[in-house]
Amino acid sequence: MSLKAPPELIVFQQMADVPYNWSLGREGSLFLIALRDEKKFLGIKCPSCGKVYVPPRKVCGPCFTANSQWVEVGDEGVVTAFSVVNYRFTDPATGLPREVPYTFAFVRLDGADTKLCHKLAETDPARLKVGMRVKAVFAEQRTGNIEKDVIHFRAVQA
Amino acid sequence: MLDEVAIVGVGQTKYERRKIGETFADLVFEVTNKALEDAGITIRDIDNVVTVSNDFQDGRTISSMAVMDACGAFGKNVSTVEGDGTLGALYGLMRVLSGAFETTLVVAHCKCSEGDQDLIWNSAFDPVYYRRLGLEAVSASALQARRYMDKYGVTGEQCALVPVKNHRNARANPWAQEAMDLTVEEVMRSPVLASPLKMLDAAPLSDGACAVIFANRWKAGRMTTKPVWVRGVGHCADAYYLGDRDLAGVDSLTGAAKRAYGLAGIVDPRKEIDVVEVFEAFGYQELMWLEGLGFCDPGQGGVFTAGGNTLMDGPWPVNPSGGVLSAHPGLVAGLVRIAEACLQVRGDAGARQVDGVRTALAHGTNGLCGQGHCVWVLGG
Amino acid sequence: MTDFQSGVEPMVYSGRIRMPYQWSAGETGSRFFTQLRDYGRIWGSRCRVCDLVFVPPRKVCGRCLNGIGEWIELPPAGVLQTFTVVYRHRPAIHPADPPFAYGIIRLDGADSGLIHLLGEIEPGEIVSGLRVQAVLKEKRERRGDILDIKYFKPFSA
Amino acid sequence: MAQRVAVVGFGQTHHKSNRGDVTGIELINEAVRRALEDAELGPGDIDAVVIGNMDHFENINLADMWGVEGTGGYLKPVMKLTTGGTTGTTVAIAGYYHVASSLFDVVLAVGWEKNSESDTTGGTITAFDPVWERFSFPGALPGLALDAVVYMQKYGVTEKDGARVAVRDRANAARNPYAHLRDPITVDDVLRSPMLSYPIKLLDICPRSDGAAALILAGEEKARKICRQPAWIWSVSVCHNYTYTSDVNFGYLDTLEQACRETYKKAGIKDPGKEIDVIEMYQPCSFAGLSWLEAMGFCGPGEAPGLLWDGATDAGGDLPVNPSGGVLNANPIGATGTIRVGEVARQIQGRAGACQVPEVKTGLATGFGGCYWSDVLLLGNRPR
Repeated sequence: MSLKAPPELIVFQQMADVPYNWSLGREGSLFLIALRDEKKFLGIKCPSCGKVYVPPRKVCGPCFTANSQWVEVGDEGVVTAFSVVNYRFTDPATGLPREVPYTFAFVRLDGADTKLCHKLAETDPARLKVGMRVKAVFAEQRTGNIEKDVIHFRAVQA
Repeated sequence: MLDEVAIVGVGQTKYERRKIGETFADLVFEVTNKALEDAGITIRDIDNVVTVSNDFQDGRTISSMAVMDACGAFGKNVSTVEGDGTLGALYGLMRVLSGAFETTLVVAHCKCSEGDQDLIWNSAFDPVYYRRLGLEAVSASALQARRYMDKYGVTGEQCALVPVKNHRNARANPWAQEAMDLTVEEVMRSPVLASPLKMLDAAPLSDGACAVIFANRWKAGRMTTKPVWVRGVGHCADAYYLGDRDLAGVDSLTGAAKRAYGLAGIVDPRKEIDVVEVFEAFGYQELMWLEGLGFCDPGQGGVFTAGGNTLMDGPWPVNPSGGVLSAHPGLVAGLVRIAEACLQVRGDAGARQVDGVRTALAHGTNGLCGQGHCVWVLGG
Repeated sequence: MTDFQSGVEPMVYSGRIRMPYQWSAGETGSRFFTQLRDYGRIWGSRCRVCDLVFVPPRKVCGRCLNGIGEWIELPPAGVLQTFTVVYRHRPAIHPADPPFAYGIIRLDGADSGLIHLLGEIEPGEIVSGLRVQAVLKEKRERRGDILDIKYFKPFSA
Repeated sequence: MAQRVAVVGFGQTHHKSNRGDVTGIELINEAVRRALEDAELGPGDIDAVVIGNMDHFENINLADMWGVEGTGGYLKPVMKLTTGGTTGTTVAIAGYYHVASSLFDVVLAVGWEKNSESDTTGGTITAFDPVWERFSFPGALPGLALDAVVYMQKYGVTEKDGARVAVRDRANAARNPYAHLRDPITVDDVLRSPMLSYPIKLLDICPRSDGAAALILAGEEKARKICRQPAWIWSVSVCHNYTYTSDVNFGYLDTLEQACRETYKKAGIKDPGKEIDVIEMYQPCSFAGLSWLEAMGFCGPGEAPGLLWDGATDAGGDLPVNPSGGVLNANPIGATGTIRVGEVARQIQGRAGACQVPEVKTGLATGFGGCYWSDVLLLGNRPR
């Protein structure tokens, strides 16, 4: 033993950055094509229990049945839960802090049984409530991307 | 392990370079249904599920979350192994052996085309000491290949016999990705990736999924007339740092094989095993793994292979499916070896069937340069 | 199954996982790296139970799980155990343009090999068993990481 | 042939916000060596190793292979499992099946995490769907907040009720030398702490910790030789139903209810409130300590605050919850579930030191994570 305690701790820093190309599958693709080309939301229905999934997926988990029928759902719906996000954190898609505040919400579109995750235009908690009706605000230029083709959902005046 | 747990169904996708039309969940749903159909049962007959996936390959922490509905796990006991598919299968087997479950579905998925393999494999190197050197799986395997060839005098031509044989075998396998006729000269002339490894020494990148269903004796008897019994299984890990190991050695494979053979009551694998499916991501690995499995002495893998012993019509056909060199869907590849060994024992391997298979061996590896291994012995 | 959606153009979402990480080298690793950076010395550690000298050094022996208290300074020279010349071009991770070489070097007195780059040698001249020595970066360029060693080159007395 | 399984050893690190003095491998090794010392075993006595963590918290691929240096898995069978927040209980359960299958007799199960090495919220977000959820999903906090809000509105539960849970757990943590947070707090301290996501305030939520924990599990014959009082595993269940966060039924953790129901049934438990003596639950925020007790069947809907204020869940009460101080006071994510199992085992063995509660014959450990998934293990002082 001929060394003293180290004068410092060495810490290695790295920005890990791994690109991915995630396939959307036939269901996800068809949904996004309809959103991009026709500003329409599609749901996919389980032939067994009748549940309408938005966003779409191939399998109804509880039934273990392939969803097989497309239905058009509304571009309006109900906020089932929300949270105004004020705290800072790293967005793992960019490695940078995500811009806050923003409102994260689960929206059940009219005619759907499951909820879509998206953002709300309003960030004042006093003007938000569970059960409020909201409508999608579409981007002018759409590319088949749920984040960007729908800018956010905004409140519908009763 | 005599007639305790059997494989009663298997399912595979076609392995392809880019399955862009399908999500992970779609692939899992496909093979789950195929395996259920193969076993002649429905999802209601399955009482628990083990999924296999890798968070780096999927670009997703908790990569199994994406497939919970597609593997039929809703309402069932389910868990996830991150490692080669042979290890997921082992956990599925344990759950049946414990008496807690009767029928386990094991399903593995991976789409090597969706991520960047070099970045993903670089992340397996220690971030403190070695990651900055930029090592990845090809360079690391090249260090192993060089050491193996130098230590024992194995030649590049002997290693090249493996891709020649396996791509030729793949012509009889409808699921394989790269079936072709090659010559040793073509392998030797292919571009060098990292010496001594050349393009045609290496496995392609594949997307795919595989499912295997295990059942206890009672259930197996009711499900199928052709149960394939698990006779023995063993797994083992070597030291992590590549510099701590003699990379030409196969200590952990010897350990895994010893355990599997012990459980299966196998004294001499050369006399008792009829067909072998190994996880060879590079040609040289098949030679090394045959040494570790006891089919030849250390350093003799090249001579053994050059002697025609591992050809389809040889005494110990190795990788009649075409092996991992013909389709490499990442950590699915080990589970594919089990599925293929199972089909061989059943006599259901179609054009790639080896005559008179009573006992088959399946092998998977985990980590870099065969740090970990898992060995299965299956019998009719 | 119905083909009610055949002919759909399959879409792919191109994204990334981009996250900052910070890994501490811990006290043992920090000793190794500060000694390398400040004095250009390479230290290993010896497990007295297994009688093995490890480089990089360990706080605990991975074989017997006993703590390792003994540090051993190793000469910056040893024998090349194996090597590869890399011809693939992956600038996102590789530290040099191809062709460049990696080797595993067993430093004199060590029982484990150190992975590093090889330099000052033509690819065709590299052979296993070659005696090599470490070439360090200039002191002012050393930052306390493994690349403070530039590479290993053929030994010259 | 199947065999009964017991926990015969447990070791954990002193959990802290940053263990920069060690690498992940060295951190794992601290817990492993403590578990071996606890069971008075050497590395040669271990037949197999099970390990788990969450990959994108440390960005180490194949951490089982890397971790061989710390676990003592050299030339041993090693397997990695990962299921997100439930990883710690998943490895314990996998260790259980390793032994129960009779393929192995003595198994080491290790959970670990170095949360100081990344942004925990960013890492958590990578667990969710990259296309449909990741761009808007803001981490674990809002989901827990939604869960709490629905429950509070339904039963008139208040922020003060949540605060009382946090105060109880901190008082317990003060007696646990391994806990990350140990300074006692008051209800007022909790109520005055910064609001993060209504109703969750800083002192209502778990910290992010560096830590590791290791269990040693053994088959019946070995267990009796290794220790005088093994902690027998009676039954285990998991429920991982959901694929997307939007599938979750916020306000009621139905996966926990299902997993508990199965666990009790397998072990022949009819009245969990009377038959279970201690609970260590994966309680990521104070409010979960109320509604989840109801999901576990310890009281009726809306009755948990009553139990709490009566002192029943305090260390000296009839139904002590989190005598170790729980997750609110140490949360090295991949290890968190493993610690729950280890703490219950210690209680059953009567070796929980200052955290010991009287007369523990049975105890329940839970895991939480993934997409509102639940794991449950029931342990007892006799084989069953």
